[in-house]
Amino acid sequence: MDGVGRSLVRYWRSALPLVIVLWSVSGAASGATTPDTVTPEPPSPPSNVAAEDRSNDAGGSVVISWTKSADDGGGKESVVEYLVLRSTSLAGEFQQIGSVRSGVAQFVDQNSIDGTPYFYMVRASDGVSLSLPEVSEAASSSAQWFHTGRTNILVAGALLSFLVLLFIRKAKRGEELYIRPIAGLEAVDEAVGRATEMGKPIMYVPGIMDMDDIQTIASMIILGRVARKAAEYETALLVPTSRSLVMSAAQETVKEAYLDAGRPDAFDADRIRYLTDDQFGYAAGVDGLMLREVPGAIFYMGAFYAESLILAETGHSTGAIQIAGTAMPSQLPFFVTACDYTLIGEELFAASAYLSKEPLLLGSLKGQDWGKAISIAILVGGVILVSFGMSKIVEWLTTR
Amino acid sequence: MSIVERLEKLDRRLIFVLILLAVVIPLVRPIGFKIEVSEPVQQLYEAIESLNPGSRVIISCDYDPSTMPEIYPMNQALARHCFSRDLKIVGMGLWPQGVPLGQASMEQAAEEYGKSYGVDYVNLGFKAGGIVVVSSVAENIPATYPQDYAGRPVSELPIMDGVRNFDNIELIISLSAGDPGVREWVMIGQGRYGKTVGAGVTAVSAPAFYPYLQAGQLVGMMGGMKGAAEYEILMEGTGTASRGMDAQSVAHGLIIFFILFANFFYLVGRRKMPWKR
Amino acid sequence: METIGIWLASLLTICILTFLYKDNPLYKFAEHLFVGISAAYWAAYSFHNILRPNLIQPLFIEGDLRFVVALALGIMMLMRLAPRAGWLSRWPLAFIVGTYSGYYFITYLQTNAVEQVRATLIPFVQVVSWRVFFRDPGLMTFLNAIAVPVMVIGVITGIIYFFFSREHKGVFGGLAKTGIWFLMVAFGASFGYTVMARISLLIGRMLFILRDWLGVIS
Amino acid sequence: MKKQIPLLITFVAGMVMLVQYFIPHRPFSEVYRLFNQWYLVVAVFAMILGIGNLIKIHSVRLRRRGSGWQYSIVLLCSLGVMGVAGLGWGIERGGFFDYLYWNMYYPLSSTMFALLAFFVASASYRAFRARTAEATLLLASAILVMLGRVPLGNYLWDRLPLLGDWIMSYPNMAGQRAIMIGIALGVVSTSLRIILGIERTYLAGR
Repeated sequence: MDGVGRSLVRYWRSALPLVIVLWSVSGAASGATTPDTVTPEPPSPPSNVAAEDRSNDAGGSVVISWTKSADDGGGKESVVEYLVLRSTSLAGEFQQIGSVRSGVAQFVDQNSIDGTPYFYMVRASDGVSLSLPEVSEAASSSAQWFHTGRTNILVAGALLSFLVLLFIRKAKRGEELYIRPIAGLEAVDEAVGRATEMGKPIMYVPGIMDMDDIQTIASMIILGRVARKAAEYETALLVPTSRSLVMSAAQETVKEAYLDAGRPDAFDADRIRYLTDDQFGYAAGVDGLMLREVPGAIFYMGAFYAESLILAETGHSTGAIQIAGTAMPSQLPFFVTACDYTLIGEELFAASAYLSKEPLLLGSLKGQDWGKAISIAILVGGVILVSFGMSKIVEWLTTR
Repeated sequence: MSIVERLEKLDRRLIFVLILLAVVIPLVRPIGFKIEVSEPVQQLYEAIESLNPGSRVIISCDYDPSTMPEIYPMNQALARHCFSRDLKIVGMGLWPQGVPLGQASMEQAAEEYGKSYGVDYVNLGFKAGGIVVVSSVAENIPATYPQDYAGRPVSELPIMDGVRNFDNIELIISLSAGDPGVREWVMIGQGRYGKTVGAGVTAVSAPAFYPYLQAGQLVGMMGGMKGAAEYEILMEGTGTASRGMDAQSVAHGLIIFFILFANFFYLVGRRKMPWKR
Repeated sequence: METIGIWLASLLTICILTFLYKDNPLYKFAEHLFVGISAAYWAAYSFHNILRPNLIQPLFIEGDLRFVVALALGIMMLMRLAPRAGWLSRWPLAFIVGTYSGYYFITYLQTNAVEQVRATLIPFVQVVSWRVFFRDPGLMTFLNAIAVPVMVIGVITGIIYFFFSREHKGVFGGLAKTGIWFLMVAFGASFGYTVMARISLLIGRMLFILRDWLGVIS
Repeated sequence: MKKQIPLLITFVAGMVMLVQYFIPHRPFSEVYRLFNQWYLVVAVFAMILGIGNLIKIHSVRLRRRGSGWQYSIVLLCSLGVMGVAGLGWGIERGGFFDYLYWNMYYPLSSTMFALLAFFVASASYRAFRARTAEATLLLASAILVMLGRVPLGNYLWDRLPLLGDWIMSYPNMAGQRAIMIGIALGVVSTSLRIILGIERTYLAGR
């Protein structure tokens, strides 16, 4: 509608008064006859055209809205589109800045200069003739310094950040931060004990992701605990890894654990081996190791994907006790049904914070716990309020 | 070795053969179970039906061939549905492997409904960066995509006339097999710009998006091959998804039988020999 | 050309399926072929869909000097391949990690936390659905009536299970126990859907082999 | 110096994204758009780095005849052929690159994941046990959902699809939402620590 449309509009605007006079005269003169030569009647105009600055933006845009013309979706059903024109003064020359299809009652003018007032005209068109113009009040765009619709996120973000930083500082100062005993960790100790009774080795599978995945880091901390127990009980510890970086980190952790347990001589670096980066190749390699070594206890701690099935199944067939821990939602169902105990999602991180007492982990865990406490309070209080018809809290939480 | 142990030690390759048969036989001899349409799929269908002709729909292909059996039929059904309602499709992909799949679906549907590239549909190709790509598209589409997937300047394509950012887009649909995908489109598209967002996801990720459906962040969703088959029913055509549903039924029946059968012996065994574990 | 393609695809499919028997050279061959092709695929799309339109075009052709910084950061990223200059790659990495951390702080807080809490605030007793249940008692009407209470209790007790500052004992332990039951239903749903997904993928492959390759079915 | 500047970059990039969300006014919106454009370019170089790493590892293994070096030849050749086809003749439909995509990449990628159907089937028989009350509830819910999602369920009992939908829309939704909120709080706190520079593990490994 661009080239042809503009010339059409210019022609109509200049010839409009003449046409109206002719049309009304010819209509009146011809009386009741329905001459087929008369020009088709233009569609009725849209009504209450309003223009206002788009709020909460970087300026430069004005939102124009109107009620659809009577002939759009009703009446003569003749409206094909709406033309939107703009001028800096009522008497000035209106320039077309865009058009929208029928059925739409809004247009956004995206290149207005902030501070300058504009008048917007909207005209319904049936492809041939244009409706009478409807003009809005003056409106000018401006940029806002604060997005009022997002105060709830600002409050929530500031509160959570304050809590996390507060507890990190407390942990750094060595204050005693209570974390409930994690059932999974007792199961870890029991499994190592059971494997020692049966005189079988222990296998620790640290997942298939690299050291930049937070689950692998948590896994290394739990490996330290398992290694210390294995050193005390003098049980062999096998750690097949799928990343070379994870292998070196695991060797570091296990050596340190053996030192802590006073058994540096029992540390054997070749039991901690890198197999392959490939997902299924690694699973096949670990399965082979399981069937050869027949471990008494197997630990799966870290990030796992679809290969968790292959590992847990073979582990189950060797009769070993299996303890798993991962934050991968898609793999948790398989570990829960195939293993004897599973650390679910955040329990993996809680266990590593519980064991390491590392201020960063401990502090953020406590900060997040407070975040959960607040969420529970809002949920309980909110549902009660809403049940009694007071839904102000819902508005506070809504982001616009 | 007791029956329980012998059954448990059954060679896994026998089970592989059983599952293969459970899939192949119904494919060769279809049974023709009836498919029910679930509510999330109906809502997505309604969302497209309610658009005025000429509206623009973003279909973002955030998946790859490994999930084609579930998502490609959705892509085809959506392209046919949009063209049947004279909607314009703006195709793109947050995964590079999704771009040719989106292109193939749109071309196939365009042939059927007489639509032409550059006028009724466009394929803007792939950009790396996931959530950052979505927010760049929200702000300024031509600046983020100066050229389409094959290198043609976007300014030459009529479909992109007057298209500047999300204000000119009526509906966003993400066909996603993981990250980046539906989550990024909901977080930016719906969360910051209030656009209507629909989804077509793999069965693996479907359960995790039900909170988005309930909170109204997603207007509708197709989950897995079953979701695709339901959409094909709504489009009155039996595409590849509905064809696979018989095999899906039989395979599910077999796996449920495995679980019940093995657990029956497991629970019986455990009661008789409590000390075993 | 078409039939060669079909045969090539079918042979590669068989190579991968041999892994079911045991890990073997055929599988390793196909696997490494796959890794090589997907790496080159990413490289080709990186150039055609990103480097040319979003870097070469604005910087070298339109002379928009703001993109010099992006190019510099990009090259510094590649420095990691050079043994000595590896530390340079920390600058672009810091830019990437900083940017998406800024995004995730807001988007996860708004879409996955605040919005989810807001959407759970629904009147506990849905009078309408209870009235429907009493008029026509049945399983489905009952389930629809208890739907909202189930949802609200499930969300609250689910979060309580992941609360680590109080021991799971007494009433609090009971709430956490209820929470784990809801989590188990959610895991059951994920389990069922994941099985469904895996089967669909196999169906897709068998459809290809039976129809496109062997032509057993139409 | 090597650690301070990266931490400063992380802080500036993170704060721009945070502040722009709350303050839409001019300077921040411009910087926000500029950082987005830069991000698209730098993110692609991160991918190219990944490819470069892959080439480096396998060419080293080839030179030193490390274990499985023959497969490294396969990898490097396929990478070369596909790369030259893509960069040289373009990625449009119908080209040689497209041909390799549909006849090599597509079958390899989809069959790789089709393997999982076999593994889930054998695990269903050999590993999934109702060993605890929770595991029993999990398996029961899984069976109900699996039956509800396929026409077979509808054939057995016409209410099964409705029951399956109810489980998905209410109890499952509640459990997923609780997990989602927990993870969201974790991600927000990790992002905060990264932006403020008190979490540096992402720099450590380099």
